[in-house]
Amino acid sequence: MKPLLKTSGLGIQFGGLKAVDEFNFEIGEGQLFGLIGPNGAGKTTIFNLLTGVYKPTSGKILLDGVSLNKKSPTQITQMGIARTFQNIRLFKEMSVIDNVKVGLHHSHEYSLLSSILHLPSYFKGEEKMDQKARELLSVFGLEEFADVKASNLPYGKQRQLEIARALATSPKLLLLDEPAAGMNPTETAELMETIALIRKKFDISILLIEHDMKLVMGICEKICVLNFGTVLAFGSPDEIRNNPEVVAAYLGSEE
Amino acid sequence: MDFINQIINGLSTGSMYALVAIGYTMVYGIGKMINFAHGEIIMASSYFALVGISSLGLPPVAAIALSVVLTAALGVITEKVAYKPLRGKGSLEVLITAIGVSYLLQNVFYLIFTSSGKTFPDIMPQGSFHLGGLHITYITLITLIISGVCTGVLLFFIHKTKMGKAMRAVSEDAGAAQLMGINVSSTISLAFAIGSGLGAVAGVIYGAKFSLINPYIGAMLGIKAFIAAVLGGIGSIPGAMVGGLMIGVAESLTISYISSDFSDAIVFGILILILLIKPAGLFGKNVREKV
Amino acid sequence: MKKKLVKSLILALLMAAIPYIVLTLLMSLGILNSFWSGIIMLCGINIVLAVSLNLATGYLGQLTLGHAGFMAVGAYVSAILSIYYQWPFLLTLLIGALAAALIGIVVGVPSLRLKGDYLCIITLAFNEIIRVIIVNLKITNGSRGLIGTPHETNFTFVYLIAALTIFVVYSIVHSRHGRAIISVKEDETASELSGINITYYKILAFVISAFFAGAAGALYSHYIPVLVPKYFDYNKSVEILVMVVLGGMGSLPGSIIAAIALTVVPSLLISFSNYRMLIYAIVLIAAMLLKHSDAGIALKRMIPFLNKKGKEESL
Amino acid sequence: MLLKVKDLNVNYGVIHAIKDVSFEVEEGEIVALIGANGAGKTSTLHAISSLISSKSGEIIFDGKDISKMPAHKIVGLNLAQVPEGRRIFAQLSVEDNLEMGAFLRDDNKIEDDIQHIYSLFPRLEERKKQLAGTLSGGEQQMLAMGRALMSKPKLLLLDEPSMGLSPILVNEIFDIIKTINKEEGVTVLLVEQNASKALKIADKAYVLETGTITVSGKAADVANNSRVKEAYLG
Amino acid sequence: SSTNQTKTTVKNPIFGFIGPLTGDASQYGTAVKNALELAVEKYNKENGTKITIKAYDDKADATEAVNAYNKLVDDDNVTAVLSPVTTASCLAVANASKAKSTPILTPSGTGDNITIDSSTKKAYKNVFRICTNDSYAGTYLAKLCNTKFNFRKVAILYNKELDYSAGLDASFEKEAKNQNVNVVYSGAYNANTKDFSTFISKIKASGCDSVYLPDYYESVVTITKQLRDAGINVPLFGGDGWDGILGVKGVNAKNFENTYYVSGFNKDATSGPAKAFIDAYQKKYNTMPNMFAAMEYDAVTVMMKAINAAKSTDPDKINEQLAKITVTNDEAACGGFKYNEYHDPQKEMVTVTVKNGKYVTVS
Ligand SMILES: Nc1ncnc2c1ncn2[C@@H]1O[C@H](COP(=O)(O)OP(=O)(O)OP(=O)(O)O)[C@@H](O)[C@H]1O
Ligand SMILES: Nc1ncnc2c1ncn2[C@@H]1O[C@H](COP(=O)(O)OP(=O)(O)OP(=O)(O)O)[C@@H](O)[C@H]1O
Ligand SMILES: [Mg+2]
Ligand SMILES: [Mg+2]
Repeated sequence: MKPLLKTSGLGIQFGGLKAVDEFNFEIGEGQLFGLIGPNGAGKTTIFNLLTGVYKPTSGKILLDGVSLNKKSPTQITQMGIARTFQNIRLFKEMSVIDNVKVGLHHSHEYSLLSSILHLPSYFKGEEKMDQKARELLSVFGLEEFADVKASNLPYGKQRQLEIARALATSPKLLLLDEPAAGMNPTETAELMETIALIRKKFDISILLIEHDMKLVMGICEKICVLNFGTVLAFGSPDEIRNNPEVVAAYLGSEE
Repeated sequence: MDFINQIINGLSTGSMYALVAIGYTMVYGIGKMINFAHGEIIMASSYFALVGISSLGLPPVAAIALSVVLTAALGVITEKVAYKPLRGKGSLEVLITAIGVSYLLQNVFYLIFTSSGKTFPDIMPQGSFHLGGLHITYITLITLIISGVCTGVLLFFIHKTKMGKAMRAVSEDAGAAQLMGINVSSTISLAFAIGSGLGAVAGVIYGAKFSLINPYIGAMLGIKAFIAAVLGGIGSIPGAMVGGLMIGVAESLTISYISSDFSDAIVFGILILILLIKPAGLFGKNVREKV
Repeated sequence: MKKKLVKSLILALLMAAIPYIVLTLLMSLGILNSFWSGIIMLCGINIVLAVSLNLATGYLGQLTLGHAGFMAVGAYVSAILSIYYQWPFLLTLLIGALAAALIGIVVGVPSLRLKGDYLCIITLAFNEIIRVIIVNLKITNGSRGLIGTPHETNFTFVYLIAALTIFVVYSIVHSRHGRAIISVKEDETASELSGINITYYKILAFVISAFFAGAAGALYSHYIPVLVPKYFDYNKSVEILVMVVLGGMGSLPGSIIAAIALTVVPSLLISFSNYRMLIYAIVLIAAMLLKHSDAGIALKRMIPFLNKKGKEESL
Repeated sequence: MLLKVKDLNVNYGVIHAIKDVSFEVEEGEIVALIGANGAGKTSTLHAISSLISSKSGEIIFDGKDISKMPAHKIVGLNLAQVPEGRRIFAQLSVEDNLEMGAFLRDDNKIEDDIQHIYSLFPRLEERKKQLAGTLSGGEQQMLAMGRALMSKPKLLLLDEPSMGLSPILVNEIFDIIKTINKEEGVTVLLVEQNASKALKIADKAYVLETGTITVSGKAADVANNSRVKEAYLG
Repeated sequence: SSTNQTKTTVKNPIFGFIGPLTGDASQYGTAVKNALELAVEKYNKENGTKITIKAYDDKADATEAVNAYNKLVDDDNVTAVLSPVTTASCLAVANASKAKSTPILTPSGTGDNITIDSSTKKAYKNVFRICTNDSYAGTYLAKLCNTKFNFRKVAILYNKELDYSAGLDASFEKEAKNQNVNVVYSGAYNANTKDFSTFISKIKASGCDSVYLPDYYESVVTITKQLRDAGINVPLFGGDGWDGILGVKGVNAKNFENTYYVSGFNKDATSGPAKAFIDAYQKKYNTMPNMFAAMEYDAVTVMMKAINAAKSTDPDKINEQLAKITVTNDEAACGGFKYNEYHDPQKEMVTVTVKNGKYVTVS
């Protein structure tokens, strides 16, 4: 299996606090990885580092062998990493379908001039984007909401829309930050299916932060446990479940 | 020596800007709105003091106190009538209403007092004293002392008292503040009252310093002070103080050593440079939004 | 879909032609006298200003208080070219607009680092710097005013440029570029992380916005016999911003209506002599308060083309 | 009866989010309110605390009708809420946040109570000078609970306190809720997505679906209801 | 406006007014409008005419002035426009009036080019003024420095954002060279400058024997106070903008001992039309009129004289009469004059000083 993303010695410091330290990690093509750990362990911070929102104070990030250290978030997204956010960040006042179209922006180019002059490339481009966006929405059963203002969607649908928008950027690697937060068990079960489906259909790798162990243990092939910014454990769901350190720091003993 | 004199000149004007800037900053902090009418509220305070002294024959201290009270009330009324109905509708919407209020105040005072300047009585000791080779007017000294004291008291209030902290809490999340039992409406009114009251102090200083007031003096004073507030990091009280002093000194120094023709352009240029280096102003906490 | 778009395009052209024909007729028949034609010209110029500012402030979401600065650049550059070099009007208009666009880049750059009120102050500062430079230049005749600009601006030019501005901004907004611009306003981080080059789009929106402000300036300078720098101070910028906000951020019909209303109302108030600005202030405050009152919102619902979001809101 | 809600209705413009909802909370109880996303749980809590005004119906707390009372006065009756999404004061330090929780108190026990909160949440003590906005999600949740407890509430409304917390913390939070309830005598109205855990600690439960209460009863009975099992317990 | 053409005396002309009635220049506009109303009232009473006034606010903005002008001409059919008040408005209205040729007579537009059509370099046939222009006053003062005051080292402080001030400065500096008068310091402040301490330090260092302050009296009061506070006691002087300086309520007249200004209007007049005007104005408005008000008062006299000579309200005929009019000292509060080819009045200026808190005319 070819490695897709590789970090070595990755770290970032906020003031005196080493939020992430010596983080070494590799994810292969098509893999579904889980990233778990106590609150404040640095999981979201790692997502921020991978997507260029924060600049690392040490270490390297390589995507397909290309360094991401000096790249802007925009470039990184265009190179193939997409993400969702722990606190939903949709374009609230835009319609559902427009949210997805923003994600499609980079892959469906027609010039500014052709949109002003209404050249054929404008009509063609818009038509293609519309088609593609509807396709993506249908994956999540969001088609019927296409023209609804994003902020008017129920919470669970908003999370799905965020994933659809991320997918629209045609990523090689999708980062999901607590996609099941605020969902009830039924919705979570649906989400699990969707994630599995996405992975197959779009043939991408997924890195997932989640506190819902049913979901993590249910679909991840490998899990990385983070504690105080460093890797505490690494392994298959079963290995992680039975790792006493992880139990002590994170899982707790299920009664 | 001339250099130091120029700095003192600048500090004196700057401390007046600072007092006005603090009003902007307080209101901004709590209402997330630029109270564009703040300059006009200060203009009003000058007239209040003038009427107190000239028409009612009050002694200066009483007239100043009257002006502070009336101005604070004016600030609170403005908030209740014009801004409160728009709360939560976006800061730009309130900005426009504030512009309307500033026109309104200008014209009300214009219709009452006409646009020709009124001379402000000399309520502060006139003249100047020498200190080493320095030449300092009493007004300069008094201005500096008053604004220093006001800022100090205000800082203590905001950071050390419960009401002050409540004010900061409201400025962050009014809904959550209500859940603490904080009365949001009265807290906002308090911020307007304090901001306007401090402005009244500046208004009286303005009158004493420049002796002539008209209904339009608030506009430029307001803009300069607004710039000072932003330069210092809007929302930050020490920032407003430092920003005000810096604008004053920068003005004074560019006029005397660079060019009087381009002084405004140069001061604005400095402002742009500083903000490009420190995008949240000098004292603004550049908290990266947590993604 | 394409057919639908073409159809609506033709419809739009028709819609644009009708008021032009009607107004031209009324003016040539003398039903609209020179007072009203003068106001109609100013309405047109203000529409260009408001619609172009709406792109930067309403759609891109960057609070700018320096639009009059761009206007000044366009006005003076085109006037100087006309006076000293006798270049044809439309050429000076184009160059004036381009010069303003160039300044737009300079002003746009800070927007990459600064947000909200900080940007607002910076643009205000640029506005003042431009004005101070004009006051101090010889070629502009400083505060004494530049005179001798040929009176070239007529209703047709004003109408054409206003229609062009509306059309261009509308086209941009309804394309992938417009979506990118709006997404920057909605959430910069999410926009960046959806692959939008926010640097490019911020600058782009500023440049286009400045370009048309420059064009408006050129129209103005060839309309009014004397150009004084004072006209372009921050009060003018405020006035344009008021149009955009009153009309509704990111609403083109709103900007157009507000530009017309805020040109006509003060002009009608001139006979109130010294009560005029007082009345204007009250009207402005009342309009803002009414706009957000229940009655105002209900009223807006009844006007069909101001209510395009109806469907979206009903969920 | 500590809290009695009768025929509550909430509207957001044209949206009728809460329809004739009635329920009761007895002193000393933990009452769970569960339901899917968008069912109206948060709206119900906001209506009780008067954070939204567009409502009708009766809300009786401690014998007083509070339905028309402004939000800040309700807190004075010892009814506190930990809002959804925490809403801590990001620019204030952890310590100042706790102090704000005691805004309406003027006794001299405040300092002791802060120490008490630190003993419940040691992580907060470590970070007491840090700006609350830079805390991690879980840390913020602890702070929000601590802050609400500082007002010495008789009734505590909790809106999804376990959201976004690690499993160990979820257990901890539920333990803390139990502790607060049992040892400090605070009555709790708990809104939760994590229905199985909520039902375990609750005495009574209500299920809210698209703005109406569909199931109610003893927590154990609700947990055994087949529809509830299927939809909320997975 | 054609109804009266056959009559010998025109009974009911309509006079238009455009000027700042709101905003920071409104004090000038208001004073001029007051004088217009006073003059028309008096004229109607004395001559049995029914002159009416249409007045519009222009906020001292050229754009608004053109709108107001269009309204006056199209909607109100005015016979003549006795304004605008401010220079930029005059420039704009003069140009906009080319097509209509309605007579325009401004009391206070002092800018040099108001009456001149920039495309032909000749005077507009319908634009006239009562006041002298900026160059006239600046040049006049420079000559006085040499011939009367013997000021050799002059420091200047002017308002670069005010066309009037910049104009007076430019013409003074130009003429000073010819008059052997040295400008030892020249500082320019902004319209909103209130704190002049920086400039004052420079003036102190310049070793000047006098300070030239070509601005309107409001700024002059502020500057003078600060100059005197700083211990600068050399003579100060300025142009007609100083007019009204002691009328500022509560002004410290002591500061104005040893100051001079030139004016087209003698406020000390003890007889003649100036006195009559001052008395009437004070009676009606309870305040001292300024120079521009007096000029507007004359404008009514001058315009009616031209209309009567033309025996018609036909604009071209009135314009013709205006161009060749001769106004005597007995007719005008601000002195008699004739127009030169640029429609600028040629008249004597009065030099005024302040002694013991009172205006005194220097002969
Ligand atoms: N911008 C910042 N400035 C200062 N400290 C920060 C910043 N961002 C994160 N931190 C700190 O870094 C640590 C890791 O935060 P992070 O958000 O990555 O946690 P997390 O693992 O995602 O936790 P959770 O599961 O609760 O979301 C926390 O202690 C947090 O307070
Ligand atoms: N401010 C608002 N404006 C308009 N509609 C709203 C608003 N707040 C909530 N709603 C709507 O009211 C309904 C109930 O929302 P509420 O937040 O109370 O649900 P909830 O049960 O707390 O859901 P969640 O589990 O997502 O927190 C939803 O349909 C929601 O979209
Ligand atoms: Mg996280
Ligand atoms: Mg909720």
